Amino acid sequence: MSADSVKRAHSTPDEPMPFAELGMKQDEYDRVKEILGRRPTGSELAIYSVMWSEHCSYKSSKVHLRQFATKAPKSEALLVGMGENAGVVDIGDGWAATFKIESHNHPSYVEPHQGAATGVGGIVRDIMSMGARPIAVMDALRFGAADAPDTRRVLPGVVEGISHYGNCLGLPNIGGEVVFDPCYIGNPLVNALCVGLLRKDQIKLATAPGPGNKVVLFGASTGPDGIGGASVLASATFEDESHAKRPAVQVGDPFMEKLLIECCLELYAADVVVGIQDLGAAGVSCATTELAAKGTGGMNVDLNLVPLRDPSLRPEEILMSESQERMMAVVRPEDIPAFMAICEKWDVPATVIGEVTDTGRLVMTWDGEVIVDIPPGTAADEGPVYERPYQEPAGQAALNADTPDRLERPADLRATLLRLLGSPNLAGKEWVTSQYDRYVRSNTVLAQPADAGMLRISEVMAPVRRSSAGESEANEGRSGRTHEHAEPTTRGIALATDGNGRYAKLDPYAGAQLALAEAYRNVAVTGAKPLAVTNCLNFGSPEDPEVMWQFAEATRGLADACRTLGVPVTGGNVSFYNQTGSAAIHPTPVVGVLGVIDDVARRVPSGFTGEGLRVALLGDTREEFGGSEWAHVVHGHLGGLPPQADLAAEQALATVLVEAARHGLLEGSHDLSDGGLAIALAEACLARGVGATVTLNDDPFIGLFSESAARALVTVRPEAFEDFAALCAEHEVPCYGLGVTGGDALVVEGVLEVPVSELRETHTGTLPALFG
Amino acid sequence: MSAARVGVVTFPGTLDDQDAAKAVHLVGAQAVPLWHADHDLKGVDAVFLPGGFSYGDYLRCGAISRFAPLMDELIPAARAGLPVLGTCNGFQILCEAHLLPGALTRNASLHYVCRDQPLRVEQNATAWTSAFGQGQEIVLPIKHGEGRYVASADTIAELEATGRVALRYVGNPNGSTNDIAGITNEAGNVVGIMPHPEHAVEELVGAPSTDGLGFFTSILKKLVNA
Amino acid sequence: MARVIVDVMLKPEILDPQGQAIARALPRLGFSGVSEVRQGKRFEIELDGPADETALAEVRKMAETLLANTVIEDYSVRVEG
Amino acid sequence: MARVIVDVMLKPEILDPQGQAIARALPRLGFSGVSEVRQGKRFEIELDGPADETALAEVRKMAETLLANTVIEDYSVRVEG
Ligand SMILES: Nc1ncnc2c1ncn2[C@@H]1O[C@H](COP(=O)(O)OP(=O)(O)O)[C@@H](O)[C@H]1O
Ligand SMILES: [Mg+2]
Repeated sequence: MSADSVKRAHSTPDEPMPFAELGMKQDEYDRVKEILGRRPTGSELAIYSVMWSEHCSYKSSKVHLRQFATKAPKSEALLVGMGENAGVVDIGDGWAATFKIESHNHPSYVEPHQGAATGVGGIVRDIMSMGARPIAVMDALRFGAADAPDTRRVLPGVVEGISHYGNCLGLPNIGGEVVFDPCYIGNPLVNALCVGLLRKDQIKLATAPGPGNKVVLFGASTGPDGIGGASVLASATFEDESHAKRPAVQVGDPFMEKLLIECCLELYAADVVVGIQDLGAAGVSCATTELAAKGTGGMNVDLNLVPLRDPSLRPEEILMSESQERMMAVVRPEDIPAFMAICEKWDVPATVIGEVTDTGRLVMTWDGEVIVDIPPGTAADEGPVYERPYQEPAGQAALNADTPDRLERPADLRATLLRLLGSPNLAGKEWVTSQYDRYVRSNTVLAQPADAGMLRISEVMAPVRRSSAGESEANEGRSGRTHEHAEPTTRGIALATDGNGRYAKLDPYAGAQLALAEAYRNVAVTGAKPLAVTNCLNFGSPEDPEVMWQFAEATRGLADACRTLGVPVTGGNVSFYNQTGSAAIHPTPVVGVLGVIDDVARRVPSGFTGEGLRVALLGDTREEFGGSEWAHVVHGHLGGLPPQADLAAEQALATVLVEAARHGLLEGSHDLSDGGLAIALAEACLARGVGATVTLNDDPFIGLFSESAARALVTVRPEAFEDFAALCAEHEVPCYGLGVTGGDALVVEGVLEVPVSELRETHTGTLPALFG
Repeated sequence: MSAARVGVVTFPGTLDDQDAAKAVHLVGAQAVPLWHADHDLKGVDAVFLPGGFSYGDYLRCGAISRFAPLMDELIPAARAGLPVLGTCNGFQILCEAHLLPGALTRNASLHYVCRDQPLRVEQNATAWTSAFGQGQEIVLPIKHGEGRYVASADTIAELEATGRVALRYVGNPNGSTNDIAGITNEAGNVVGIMPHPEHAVEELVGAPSTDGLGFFTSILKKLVNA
Repeated sequence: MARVIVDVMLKPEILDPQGQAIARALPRLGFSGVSEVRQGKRFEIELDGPADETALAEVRKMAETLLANTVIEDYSVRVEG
Repeated sequence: MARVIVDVMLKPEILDPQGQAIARALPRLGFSGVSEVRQGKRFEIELDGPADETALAEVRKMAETLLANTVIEDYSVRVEG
């Protein structure tokens, strides 16, 4: 059966096309007709509908995301900014890091294991496509109430999916978040981050220059994955029943992805790749239009050449298939034999499916007929842009007015501490993290339960350049050379992700800033200097003006805070439509911060490392309980305003922490966040089973449970304390001596005393009891 | 004298090969990459079969790798006395290849587990454990979903009676029979263990222990004295 | 006492990476003539009582809700004999 | 073209934690009357040619050497029909 061709489109100009079923609006469809000067073919409609979808075109968010660029602070570290597959930052000594966070929320609700697994797979391919070796992953997760039946279905599946896929790729998992809130029931958030390493001069871009260069599709074959939409097209256009049932679920093959990683790195090392693009959402449509648009502007593709897992696939379906573990490369004709040989070595199927042209047209054929003939930039870059209306939610003022002042304060602070410490959001996450390999690649300096993950930068992690013999290191197995052992550097990178949906619900502007501030602080407490930002913006429907207001406020807040803190946004992802009916999730901007440390030997652990150390609190504590864990856990209350986002204080605090680490003044350093000082103290005791005795001067309830930002808990050797205090004074960071480490209990003089063993039981018991 | 040469095997899906090579290098030996598809052991003095998910661990861990061309060379060489250490997936491959008895099955918890695991060295008269004291307690990371060692009752009895349990868990993480974490063949040259010594060789990175070094210094000592 | 078998296989349109990896390995191991391999699960369920219609209906419900993930898998139930 | 089924089950003396976990979960989900569950694997093998004796002998060899680990597993081979 032949496909809807351009010729046919010319001869049947009025044939109705199912654009609405594909989620396209009438005016968008009219614009396609205007661009083409005729009705689109089924295949062209497939391309435009996916490329102009919210997911690919950012049509609702674009106008707001621009601020990340227009307000971006000057940063010499930024090598590649927003707009590429992932941003790239200079981390010194000729090394660069590329990192990005991306959501796979909805698929993880439908099929938790596969949804989460393919989320990891997708972000890893983004990082690979920059020319980097992926070196670690992280996962920021949000679920409904911990004891909700559906959470029992979703959480174990999601964790298993991330565990299986990430472990199988050999990528250490160095951090993340697990947060429960009833607002995420039906809309869990699965945000996966990947970081990669490359030499500064090895950055690859998604581009297809050079007419005559070959277009190679390699990796898994194409099947009917995630093409619910396309089936509408195939059946509507052709009345073909067999296409009605197509799976919306994509299944991942981490083994194939591992082969792809090694294969790509060897291809880069052999210098046989001119341009490269991963296939994610919108698959072949996206890869071909984007590569062509950024290159010489034209490409011919024979869709019959795409290797299929299911031979019944129609061209429209091939174009929209989201089959995983595929990449597309642009290769000089003379390099094709070398390219194919490397793919064969790694058992990675590869097929030439087309060629770069200078016609300015993306032309695709099927059974010898032209079925696509479009200017690729119109699909890739010139999608619709919406200025969606927004307006403050009707209940916002009332929400802010309902402050926690009316909540009854606890009489028994010991019981309150234990209640919070054992609550699902604050309890130990080992049930999750012990399912992740955190050691593979042997460069993990810090992982759970540290505030930030940290990796040593090591030569063998990065792709090796072509040696003088024209042979890459990865070829050694054949050539009989030995492993080269450039010594690892002392340099390291640190990464943290954070986000608090309750804060953002109370004030999306401040909430986004607090998310950045916390991730920034989590990096700084390890001794690393924060450098750059990625973000994943999880929101409800952009068609709801109240959600759009949250989005506008959050992006404005984040962009402003990035400018103030001097850390540019390098990339990210927007996930809209996280809502059930009219009930949207809390606005949840998740922010990832990457930092550098010159010498990983100077990294600072988060807990109490020994007896007799001075314990101090940095930063000021105000009475701030809006959106706090205490209000949430004890009173089920959400109202008032979130803690103040004092960015100047954050910056001064980070400066002190990084300087102090560099000078070896700190034994331990832990950021204060959810649950306040009480939880930070408990966690510090739990790290090595070392207790502490501290004294609080003011109201102990506020002192222990307020969630004021810009604070950290540090431990200092007594003989270094004076120098440390002087450093704090120099940067005007308040430093309050609290007490001293030692013993086997946490003692707050005159307030509470809890044996560390009891803290441990409370902290570790919760998730196993819930999830088995 | 030229350095001892320890082959490190890479199968499709092997993950810890670079880590193992680093550890070999760290003790002053030379790491020689061995490729699964080659019929060539490159004249190495010993072989390290690293962990990972060779062939995705599809079908059964190690089931497909065992048939690699390299294994055609390795199996007879190991039978003839070549020292071989298999860790994690490497252990699974050694069992599938029948160089070691028994099998590694799904953890009793049904979960993959990554943790710092206390262990006891039960047999230090092997090529890979001589640097430890008999009965010495060490800590190494484990990270596996299928590490529960099982074998017939006769095999277990024989392993115990002949001192072929090389390593035992202190606190069983996966339901292994008799807490077995590692075993050796009769000759003591082929050893398979679930934990990962290559992740416990440096202070700053990996597990909070350097107990893994002993496996590498053991083999180095053996090769240099040979 | 009766034994009921539940077979669970990935739906035909769903990628089966395990089966593919096995199929790719076969020729290398000297087995030819196999065009496809798919791997699924087999459950052997011992019933206290006989495998009558009520019991089978129960097992079918069990397969539907627990043994199979019907988003991606099909199942079939039969009495062993 | 024929389809051959290979069933692989853990030997009865080998602990099957997956089967046990399912058996334990059943009462909680309201299923009673199940005394034991064991979980194994099922392979569907598509042959290029007919499932004659030569082909079945090949599949048996495949099961013996690759699909099952006979140290811990039993297998059975049959033609689907
Ligand atoms: N989903 C996850 N994946 C990996 N690591 C996680 C995950 N959730 C939590 N962690 C890790 O567990 C530790 C404790 O988490 P958490 O209590 O949320 O830390 P914090 O309060 O500092 O944000 C941290 O090291 C964090 O990175
Ligand atoms: Mg923290």
